[in-house]
Formats: sequence, structure tokens, C-alpha cells
Amino acid sequence: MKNKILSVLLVMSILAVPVLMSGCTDSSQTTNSDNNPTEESSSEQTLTLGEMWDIENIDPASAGTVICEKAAVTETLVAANPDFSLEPGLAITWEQVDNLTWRFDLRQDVSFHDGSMMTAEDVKFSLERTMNENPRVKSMSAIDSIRVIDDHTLEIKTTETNPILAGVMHYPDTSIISENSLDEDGNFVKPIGTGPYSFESFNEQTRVLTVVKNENWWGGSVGLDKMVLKGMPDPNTRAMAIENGELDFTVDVPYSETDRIDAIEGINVEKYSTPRVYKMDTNLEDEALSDVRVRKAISYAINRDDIVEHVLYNVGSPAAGPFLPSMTWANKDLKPYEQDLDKADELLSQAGWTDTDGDGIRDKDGTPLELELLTYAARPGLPPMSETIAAQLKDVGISVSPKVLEWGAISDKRESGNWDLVLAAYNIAMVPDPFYVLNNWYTSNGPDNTPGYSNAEVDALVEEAKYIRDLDKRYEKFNQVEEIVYEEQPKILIAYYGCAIVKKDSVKNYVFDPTAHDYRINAGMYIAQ
Amino acid sequence: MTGKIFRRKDMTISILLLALLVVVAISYPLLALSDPNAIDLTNKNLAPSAEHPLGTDYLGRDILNRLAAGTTTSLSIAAGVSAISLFVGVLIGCISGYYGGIIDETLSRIIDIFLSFPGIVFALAIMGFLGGGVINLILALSVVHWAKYARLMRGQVLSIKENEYVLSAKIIGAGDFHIMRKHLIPNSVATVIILATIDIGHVLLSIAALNFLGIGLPADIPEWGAMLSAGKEFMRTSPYQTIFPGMAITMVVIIFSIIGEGLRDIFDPNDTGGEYL
Amino acid sequence: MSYLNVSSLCVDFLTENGSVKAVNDISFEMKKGETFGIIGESGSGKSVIGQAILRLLPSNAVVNGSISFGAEDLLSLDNKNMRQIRGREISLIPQNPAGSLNPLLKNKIQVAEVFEVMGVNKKEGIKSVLGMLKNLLMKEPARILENHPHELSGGMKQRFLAAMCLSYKPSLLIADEPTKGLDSFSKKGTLDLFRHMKGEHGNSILVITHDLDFALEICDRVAVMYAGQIVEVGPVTDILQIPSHPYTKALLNALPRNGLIPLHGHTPSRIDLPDGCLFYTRCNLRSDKCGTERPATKSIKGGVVRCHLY
Amino acid sequence: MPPLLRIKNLVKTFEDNKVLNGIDIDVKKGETLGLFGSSGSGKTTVGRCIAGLERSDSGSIFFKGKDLQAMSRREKKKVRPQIQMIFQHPEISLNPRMKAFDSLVEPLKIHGWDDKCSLENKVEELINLVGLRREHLARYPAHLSGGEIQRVVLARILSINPEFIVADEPTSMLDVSVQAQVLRIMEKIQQEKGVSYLLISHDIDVLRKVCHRIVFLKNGRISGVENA
Amino acid sequence: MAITLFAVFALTFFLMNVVPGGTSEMILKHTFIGLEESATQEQLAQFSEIYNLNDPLYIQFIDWLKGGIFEGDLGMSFVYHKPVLDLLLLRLPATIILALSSMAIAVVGGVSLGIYAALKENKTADHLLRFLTLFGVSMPGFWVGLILILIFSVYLKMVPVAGYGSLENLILPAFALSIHSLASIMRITRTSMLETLGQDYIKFATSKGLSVNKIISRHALKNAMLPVVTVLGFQMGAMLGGSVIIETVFAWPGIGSLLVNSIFARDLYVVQACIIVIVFLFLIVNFIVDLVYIYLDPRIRYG
Repeated sequence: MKNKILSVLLVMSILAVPVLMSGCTDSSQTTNSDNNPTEESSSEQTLTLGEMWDIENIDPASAGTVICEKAAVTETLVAANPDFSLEPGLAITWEQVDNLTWRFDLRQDVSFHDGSMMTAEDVKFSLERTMNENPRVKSMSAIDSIRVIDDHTLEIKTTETNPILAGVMHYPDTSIISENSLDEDGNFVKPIGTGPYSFESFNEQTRVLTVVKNENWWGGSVGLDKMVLKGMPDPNTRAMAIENGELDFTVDVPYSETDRIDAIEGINVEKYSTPRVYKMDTNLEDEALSDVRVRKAISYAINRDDIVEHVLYNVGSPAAGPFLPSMTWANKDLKPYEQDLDKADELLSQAGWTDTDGDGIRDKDGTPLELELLTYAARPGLPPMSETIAAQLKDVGISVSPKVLEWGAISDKRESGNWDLVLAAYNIAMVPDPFYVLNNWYTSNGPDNTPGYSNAEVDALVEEAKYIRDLDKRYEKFNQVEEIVYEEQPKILIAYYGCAIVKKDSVKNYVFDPTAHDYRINAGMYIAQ
Repeated sequence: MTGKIFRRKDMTISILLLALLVVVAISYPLLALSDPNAIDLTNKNLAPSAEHPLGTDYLGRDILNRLAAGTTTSLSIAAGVSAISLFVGVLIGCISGYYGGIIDETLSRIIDIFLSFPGIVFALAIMGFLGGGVINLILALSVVHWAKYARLMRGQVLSIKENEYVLSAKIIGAGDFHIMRKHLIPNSVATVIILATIDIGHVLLSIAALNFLGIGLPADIPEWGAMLSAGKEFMRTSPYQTIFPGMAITMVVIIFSIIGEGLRDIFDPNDTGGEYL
Repeated sequence: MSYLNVSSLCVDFLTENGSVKAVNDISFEMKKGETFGIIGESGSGKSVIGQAILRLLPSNAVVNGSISFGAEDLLSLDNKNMRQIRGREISLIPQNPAGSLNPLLKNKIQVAEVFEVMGVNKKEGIKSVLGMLKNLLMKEPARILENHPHELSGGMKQRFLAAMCLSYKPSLLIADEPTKGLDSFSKKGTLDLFRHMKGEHGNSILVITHDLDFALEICDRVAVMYAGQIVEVGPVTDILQIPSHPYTKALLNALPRNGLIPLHGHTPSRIDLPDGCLFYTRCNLRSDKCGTERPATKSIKGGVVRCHLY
Repeated sequence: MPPLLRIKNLVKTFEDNKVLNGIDIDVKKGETLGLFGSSGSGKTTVGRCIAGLERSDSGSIFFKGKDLQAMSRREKKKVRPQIQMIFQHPEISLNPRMKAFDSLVEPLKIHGWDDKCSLENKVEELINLVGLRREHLARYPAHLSGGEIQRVVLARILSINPEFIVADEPTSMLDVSVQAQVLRIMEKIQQEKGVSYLLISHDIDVLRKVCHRIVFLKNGRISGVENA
Repeated sequence: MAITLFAVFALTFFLMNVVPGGTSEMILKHTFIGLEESATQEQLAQFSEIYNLNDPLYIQFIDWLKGGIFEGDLGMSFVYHKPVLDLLLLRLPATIILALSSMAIAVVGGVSLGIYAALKENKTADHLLRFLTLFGVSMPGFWVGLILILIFSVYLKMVPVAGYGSLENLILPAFALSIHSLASIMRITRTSMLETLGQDYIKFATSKGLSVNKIISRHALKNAMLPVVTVLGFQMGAMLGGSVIIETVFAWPGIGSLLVNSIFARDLYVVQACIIVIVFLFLIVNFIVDLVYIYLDPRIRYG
């Protein structure tokens, strides 16, 4: 009996340890936590923001989208205009000195939130740190070394010719922090940046990030006194929370709800296209799909307008080429394929696919035209879109069975060649430059060219463009590439991705930035009293 | 026995409803009245009407039609899971209970390990890494469910293996296989089957839960849980596509609970009607 | 003046298959200080009587007839007054000693309840129980009270229950199948216990049993039950030595020492009772009349019998 | 002539509790031997050892001169069925999910009896022997009385012609009138088939009435023998 | 328990590693380069190097186990860039708070309603309660959660939709999570109570002349609780499982939502750790249930 009591005590104490310990970490790690966010004086402008992902990490080297774009705590060297052309950020000018060397001149009047001035040393430190932490930036930028020329000048050497380096410097994970963001042991503590808002607290338990106005922002005056960012990964929750009045600003409520919420008094919804495109890869090893007529027929069979209206609820728009028409380098001559069932029928018949047995499915040499359409559920528009495409293709006699798999499983299938069609939503301006996408998607050795598309002309054009520093000439080459792949349809583009910004009417002066990776909070936004 | 079953009103209704569901499940794919996947985008998210008695879903598909088609999928997955886990559970439980000793020790330990995973977490882990799909779903849920039956079966076998008719069979010269097949399994399986009946409902709930988390079945397969999960996004603009599948699941779970518990009452040896003498 | 008077008692159980006539028109009376036995084989309905007296039957039982105890009509008392009778006036030593003690409570608590009911100071009560336990041939009574029921042997449990019942000093004690399931050695212990109770306490005892030998040893008068009816009542020695009713005779003859003569056939279904004598199909002495007309009870030499022969 | 069954110096221990402490018993062919003892005296253990449900720690049980506990598997398969057992609790003596008929023919089927016609005859013979009617055969045990069940059990084990039957309190759960029926049938079977019984009971009256000899068991030892 | 835990470790570890997509590649995509982008060989190699994913599986397993047992080091989370242990300690209180409060609701509500129903056997209240609990055990938990949010947050605006940190946030998830268990506990309590009331010792207590209240409070309750206690263990397990879904619905920052997120992100060590924590909690709960059982039932205590 005694032993039993002892063992009970033992177990209890074991149980108690994590609870107590968590209590400790809780209090120590959220040192600056504001205990009473509700007890703010009403004259203070506080905006509560429903962020679309869980906020877990506040290190801009890996969570730049949150810290740099959404919380506006840090800034990058390079900014971008709505047409995706680059403009000065923390750097005023930059220049590609030779194939392997870039030079950046920094803004002189920028101070960090802790009061220290930003220098080239800080930039070098931040970029090198990001390079270590973030394999993506490392490979995109291909930086070999960074040299501080003087307090406000940097020289960056790349390992190979990298025409997009300036664009990479727009990527939020490259944003600049002060060395004081780290403790003596080199562990990241909190982001000390240069942005319009400065970090106040992050409660790891509730995952609420609070930032406050930076009175000394180099860019001018800042609209809000305080911004509270709450991670709400579920679109329904965000919709209900803003209706409920818990939020002032959020994004991407369920698309189907956008019109209803817009109609609610005091809330408005704005829909924008964002640099991401729904595209359907075709397996060019497949006998039917290797025929350009079949691919074009598929493209003609799809009703992009219907999809945009009924599946995306107009959050997005029909796609022609891989780039948004608003992008400065986009080939504006291309128009989305219009649904044309006669043309589709004609093309398919020319290619030898006819319905000989009357079952509604075309066949050739006794093989029915049956395709598997793979997609994944992480982006909510994809499963219904795949079902819709399947139904539309059925009308021209192509049997498509849509399957929703984990992305990992899709990758595996693609690698083994065991696939027909894959519907996915790809980013088209990871960095504001066309090279990245066109090279990855359409050149013979492009890492994202799993369909196996190979066109010598395309390869040559892209390679040529790499060494042209004159932007207009460069973009001309890319426009030619766009035109070729528009005709050949190795990837069938469906629609541009959209973003729905939902905010209270009292939130004024919000400016949507299409170059942001989800959305960006601009300094001028304020709440009308 | 049958008299006893139909004397209970709730049992009768439940059995009739289940029979109806099974008929729908079997006949639906054979009849192929209309394609449950046929979309009609202009008529999406409609409220119930004469044309669409339960409304339409987010792609304009008829909800009633899809619910009916879903009967086949939902019931066959649930039946598949129950059949597999029942078979494995009964077999392992029986062997473990009958032989005892080191065999029992080993098997019991394995059963314990499987039981110590909360079911949905385990299924989630398996599904998360196997990927979605009917077969994977059946496998994952079977892996989760069998141990429960095995433990129950083992207990039952332990409680009857010292019964005199089992001893008598041994003395008569019956082999182990004969004893298990003729004596142990028939006399303990009823309890396990009752549990399985009630459990079919839980399987349906698990399917729905996995679908809710986005790793069950693809949305184009008309399955109730998948429908519910796909419809949750339209919860407020068009609640029917969530409410009706949810109600269908709830009703079937209730039906199986009533039948299972009714069976338990009927099989209960205490209920002989003559106990007062 | 009869002390307990049961007249025309009928108990039916409503079941899914119909109404089971467990007890069918039973009348008997007990005098003060008497030990009265009800003897019957399994299924004869004997245990129902004890429960009917204390109104402990389940809710699907339909009770007709009357049971009077002293001046009270037990079947028409309200619940509160009935509770005054239970325990204090009439105590029941239940059939299944193992199941009748709450396994989770210490014996002491279960005894203490008795005094709660009686309104006696607990300490004194415990003292008197200790005495009672000692009296009932139990060793170490103080330790027993600190134990839980499962730590007592079967015989001890029975004694413990008896002690509890006797603590009330009830005027009527009902013992339901005190020897059920006991082997011959334990039976002897039970017999000692009952002899002791009878001698020491002098209250009336109603013994319900299937055990003819036990009844012979302990009872003054017995009633023999068959298929829900009392077929014969009389002084124990008369009945067990010169039985009147053919069933009693057959029952006695089946005893090993009386020749182990089998009694063939079955007791009739209790849902559809036959018209005639319930023993008709198994009776050696039957006549045609027995098959059509149910015999009424008749008084014979100091007893009662239900047979056309008399 | 050697005895049919000879038990020599049987010892059996359960968890430090010496249940049997050197038992010697002989049973002759056609004899009913009574084994008397209170609960815990080890009498049931003797029966279970003979029937092969337990193995003794030491000592031997000779059946027709051969040690039952030292036989090869094949020998066992041949000899074992000649010793059968009937138990105390009728409610669990038959498989509740088998009709009486199926329980009855189960041993025949196990021992390879597949001729349908002669099976019917055999069943007829068996139920006559124990005084059951055909209608009983279609019933499940729940619808048979305790006495009827014990008779089905007897018929069932008789179907494979055992020479020795261990009866462990076969009537202690039965009413007096039914007890007489069952014991009488057992007597009748002995007369017709010449089987031997080991009748285990705590009711000395019963033993004195039906046994040829009675062995008294106390605390795992034989405390006396009585000839009836 | 140790063997069980070890088996759970091993099972989880190897299950996590035999999955499509290649662990390191998937993590890389989820974490750094975007789900749909392709990883270059160079990135893969670099990543595998950082997180020691190049060793054979069994070595990884042994390393991980060693770290976990001897240094309390369960590895680093790929997604959160934090030691897994820190992450767990951060999330554990939320899950424990949610589970305990749900359990409290379920136990208090279930037991009292169960007793009430048993005492009103076959009366209207009993039938009504049984009917309601039938729904309680049959409705999908997340569906209930969604409907609760719809009613109480959106229409009635009584509580916030989701979040963590205050009592208001706790109400809906705790209730949604408890419904199934509450109904189960009510049903088992009712059954067990009725069964107990049919026991001989209750009959004997009645024959002793005790009042109905005494009989119920002293004799029936404690005894009727035995099966309820057994069920509690299972219910707690079911609740830990259910919390995975409910936490997701209500954005509750506990182990459950961490697990779901990590499964999708293939944050290997976090998934393993979460599963192990859940299993461990489950085992602990069952151990406590056993102790309570021993406390309640003297037959086991001395047996």
C-alpha cells in the first residue's frame, strides 16, 4: 500500500514538471507581453489583424512574410512598384557592375528601432545570416561574398551570373535587422528592424504578435498606434471573427462568402489578383498529351470564366500567360483561351481521337481518352477546380478522374512518370523578375519542368536574356518565350490567383501591394474615428 | 429471437432504415440514375426546392443524389473496416485467450500498444503519410480498430474457456482449431459483433473527422464525411451542404447504436423472462 | 391470534412472453414464536413470498391478496410506514450472502446503518453488535468490523448478515434459502446458526428452503409448494414422515435415503396453467377428476392439503 | 485381474497449496467408486487429473496398466477418449449455441463418424439409453432443464463408448426429484455398458445409495474407505 | 509501460519515414521554398546535412532516442526553428487545460444526468435524456463545434470565434470536446446505476429499512461509479484524440493542432514528439484511473 502511494506521488510529480516548466518558459519568453490588450485608451488606434497562417516564428530570416510584409517591422533593400518594376527600398540605387558583381548604395538616414543607425555592416550581417538560415535565399541569390565598401555601400559577388539578384533583395526573408536582435550567444531574440512598426511583444502561447508605431520611421508618418496580429489559419474562422467584430482587417475569407460579407454594413471586401497562377501540367510522355492538338483542345474545352466566377467567386481572373497582365514584363498580347467546344472537337478529331463506341468518351486505336487529374487540398480552390475541369472536359469526350492527394504523393508520382495532369497553384513572382519562372518552368533543364517540355528556341531565348542588362530588351526575349508556350500549351494556365482583403469600413488608406507574397500592410493605413 | 427483435419499436425502425440504406447502397451504382458528379455551376449553393429536395452543393450538384451515392462509399468503407478489424481482432483475441502463456503475453502486449494510441491520432498519422484514398482509409482505420475487438474477444475467451462444455470437448478429443471454431468463437463473438455494430457508427465519425482535417477522401468521391468537409466552407451562405451530410452521418450512427444496443439487450443472458422464479 | 397472515396471495410477473404466475392463491399463517418453513423445489415460487411480504418485488410484479402482520395490512401501507416495518419489525436474511453485502463498504459502515435506522447511538450499537457477533460464534468480532465483506468466508458472511438482522430485534425474521449452494459441511454450520437463533432470540422465523433435511431440523410447521401453490401445510414431523399430498410423497421418496425414486415429468408452464391439478401429469394416484378440476385446499388433521384425494 | 484404473501416489500443488498429497485409488471394471470430501479437500483435482485436464506433479495414473501421463501423443489420442467426464454445473455443460443434437453428435463427428444413416440410428440408441425424447434434440440448452442437460451430456460422452466416467458432483445443482432421475440413469448405463464411475460428491447419502465403495478425502489425503 | 512507450516510439518513427515525398524534400518545401516549387539537389543536400538526415534510419532513430532520453533533446523543429521540447512545453498547457475542463464538464454533467435518468427510469425525463445523449454520441464533434461557433459567436455574439488566452475562449471548445464524453458517461452512469440498483445488497439495504436517499447516496453511488471510472480512461483517450480536431476547429494552440500542422508540414520530430506526448498522457491517465479504481474497490486493493 505504501509503495502504491509513493508511486502515485511520483507520477503526479512527473506530470507536474511539464506544467510548471511551461509556466516558467511562458513568463520568461514573453517578457514584453502586454497583459491587458483590451484596456487600451480609446484614442489609441489599434488594429486587430486576422493573419492567414499561424504565427509561430518571428525571425525574419525564415518568417519574413510575417515580420517584413504583414507586421511591417523590417524592410528589404529593394522595393517594388505595383507593376513589379523595382524601386528603392533601404537601398537607393544598385547596379550590376559586371556579370558576377553587384553594388548597392544604402539610404543614409535610416535608424533601427533601438535607435542605432543602419550601416552596411548591418546589411552584410543580415544577409549573411539569412543565407545561413534559409537555403532558398541562398540558392536564389547565389551570393558568393559581401564586401562593405563604406558605411553605406556594399559590393556583392555572386557565384554565377545572377540577373535577378536585385529582385531577390525584395524577398522578405532578406530584410535587414540590427545585430542587437540576437543575444550574446547568437540566438535570435526579437526582430529589431527599420520598418514603420516596431516589435512590441510576441506571446508564444497565444501566438499573438503586437507591434507599435515607429515614431522615427524614415519614410514619414505612420497611421496606426498599434497592430495586433492573430494567426487564424481557418478561412471560416477569419470570416466569423471579422463579422463578430473581433478583427478589423483580415484576408482570404472563404471565396464563397466574399459577396455576402461585403454586403454587411461596416465591412468591405476588395478582390485582387496576386502573383500566383493556377496551372495544369501535362505529362508530355503520355501518348495523347504529347500531341499539341490534344493540349490545345483541352485548353479550349475549359471555361475559364465559369471557373473564375463560380469556383473562385471572382477572387482571381482567367489566365493567358504565366504572368499577370499588370506586370511590367508580361506579354500583353496574349488573351486567355476562350471556351470553344467546336474547336476542341476539331482538334481532337484531327489528332485521331473520336468516340467510336458511343460511350461519350473519345478513343483511338481502341484506347479511350482517360486521364487522371491530380491536385492537393492545401489551397482551397484546387479540389473544386479539379472537379469542374473534369466535368468540362467530359463534355468534349475526355474522361478525367480528379484525385486529391498529399503534395508529397504527387511529387512521387511525377518523379516516377506515373501521372497525366497535375493542377497546382504556382508563384509567378517569388522575385520580381520573369527569369525565375520562365527558366524554371519552360527550359529543358528547368527544375519545375517535370512535364518534360523541351524547345530549343525557348532554351536559347532564356539563356540569351540572362546576360542582357537592358530591361526592355530582356523582357522582349521573355515575351517571345511566352508566345511560344502559349501556342504549345505544355502547361495549361487556368486562372490567376486572387486575394480577398476584408476590412472594416473604418480602416482607411489601405493600399494593396500585388508584389507581396500574401499581402502587405502599408504605413499609411489608419483607422478613422 | 426475431420476435424479440421486432417487439422493440426503435429496433424495428432502425433495422428497416438500415435495410433501406443497404438497398440504396447496393442498387445505386447499378441503377446509375444520374451522375452524382455532374456539375451545374449556375445552380450552385441552392437551398432545398422541388427540383433539388436537399439543395445543391458548391458545384451545383444535387445533394440528395450525392448523399444517395455516398451511401455506397460510406457504408462500404465502414463495413470494410469493421469486417477487417473484426476478423483480425477475433482471431488474435481468440488465440491469445485460448493458448495463454507466452503467446498471450506477447499478443496482449501488442494489443496494449495499439490501444494506447488514441484512435484518431493514430489514423491521422497513418493517413497523413500514406495519403488519402479509400483503401488507405480502410487500412488506417482497421489498424486502429482491431485491437479493441481483440481485447474484448480475449476477455470473452478467457471467461468461457474454463466452461465445462469446452473442457468436455477437450476430453472428447477435439483439436484446438475445432474448439475455437465450434465453441469459443460462436459463444463469444456475439459480444464482439455487438461492439462492432455500435462501432460502425464510430468508424463513420472517424472518416468524417479525417476528411475534416483534409486527409481522408478526395472531394469528388461522394462520401458523406467528404461532403461535409467540402461543404464546411459554405457553412453560412449555404448551410445545407454541411447540415444534410452531418445529419445523415448522425442518423446512421444512431441507427447502428440502437441496433447494437438492442442486440446487447437481446443477447443479455439475464433477460430470460423467467428470472423471478 | 395469527401473527403473520397471508391469504389468497397471487404474484404475477409481467414479461414479454406473457404473465408468469409465480405465486398462485397462497394462504398461510404464522404464530408468534413459531418457526415456519416453506419448502419447494426450484421454480416453485417460494422466494417470491418472502419478498412479497417485505414488498421488495420488482416493478413488473403484480401482487394480489392480502398480507397482514399484526394489525397492519402490509400491502396497503404507504412507503414511509413500510420502511418502519422493514428491518425493525421484519428482517430478511437474504438468499445470497455474498451479493447482499456492499463490496465497497467496510462491514462496520454496513452495520452502523442498522442503528441509524433505529436511532440508536452508534457507539452503543457497535458494542451490541460485537456482542451479537460473539454470540453467533464468530471469532475476533472487532476485526471483522474493520474488514471489507470480501475478506469474510461464506459462512461468516451469513453470520454477519444474521447478526445485522438480529440487531434490530425484529419480531419476524425471514430466511431465504439459507443453505443454497452450500456443501454438507457448511450446511451444518448454518444449521447451528439457526438453532442458536431460534433458541436464543425466540423470535418468529420464516424459513424458505428447498432443503428438506434443513426444514426438518429447524421448523415447527412447514408448507410444501409446487408450481406456485401450497399443496400441503402441517407440522414438520407429520409432513416429512407421513405426507398426505402425492407430490410431497414423491419428493420424499426421491431422497437418497428413502430410495432415490425418480419423479418423472415436468412442472407445468406458469404462463398457461392447466385446468386441473397442477401435479396431474406426474401423479401416480390421479383420477379423471384431477385432470379437469383444480382441487381446493382442505383442512385435515392439524394441517391443510390441496388434493382431490382428501 | 488388474483394476481398470489405478492411481498411485498422486501429488498436486497449486501455488504453494498442496491440494493432493499422495493419493492411491483403484477402480475396478464395472464399479462405482464414490469420492467424498468437503470443498477444498482435493476431490475435484483427482477427477481433473484422471480426465487429463490437469497434470499431477508426481505420481501416476494407470489406465488398463498404462500410465496416462507418460503416453505419446498418438497413444493419448487413442486412449484418452475412453475416459470421459461429466460436470457439476448444467448451465455451462453444453455449448449454448449448439442444439442438443449437435452437441450429441459432436464427439462422433470428431472421431470420424460421417455415415449419416447410421448416425441417426446411433443417436436414437443414445437418447433411448438416457431417456430423452427426439423433441429435446432440436432445443438449445437454454430451453432444457438441468436434468435434461445432464442426460444430454451423458448421451454425448456415451457415444464414443468410454469405459470410465468421472462424474464430478453431477447432481449437486439439481433438485431432489431430478437428482434421482439422473443417478438412476447412470446406474442403468453401468448395468448395460459395464462402465466404471468415479462419483465425486459431498452428499454422503447419495454416495451410500449408489456407490460400491466410498473413499474419504481430507486435506489431500485419503482418510478412510467404506464398502457399501 | 516502458515497453509500450518504446514500441510507440519505434512505430511512430518508422511510420514517419516510409512516406511518399521524401522527408527532407517535403520539409524543405513546406518550410523554405514553397510547397509547389521544386527543390534543387544542392538545397536538398544542404538541408539534409543541417538536420542529419543522411544517416541510415536506424542510426537516426537511435540518435533521436538517445537525445530524448539522456538530454531531454527531442530534436529541432524544422518549421518552428525551435527545440521540439520547448514547443511541447509551450503547447502542452493549452491541451491540458482544454482536456481537463472538458473532462470536468463531461464528468459532472454526465454523472449527474446519468443518475437523474436512472432514478427516473422509463419516465419522460429519462427518455428525453436518452434521446439527447444518443445524438450526443452520434454527432461528429467538429460539426458540433462549427454549429456552436455559428450560434454562439456569429449569431449571438456571446463568445469569441476562436483564440486562446481567456476563459471566454475556452467555453466553446471545452463544450464541443466534452459533448461526446458527456453523453457516453451519462449513458454508462445510467446503465451502471440501474444495474447497481438491481443488486442484492441494494435489496438488502431496502429490507434494512433505509430511506431511498441513503440507499442511493451510500450504497448505489460509489458502486455505480466503478464502471464509470473504467470508462473515464477510455474517454480521456478519446478526448485527447478529439482535441486534435477540436483544437483545429477553434485554433486552440495545443498539442493536437500542433500535431495536425506538423503532419502536413512533415515536421518529423514534432509529429513524433506530439504522438508520444499524447500516448504518454493517455497511459498516465489510465494509470491514474487504475489507482482510483484501486482506491474505490477494496477487493482489488487487497486481492
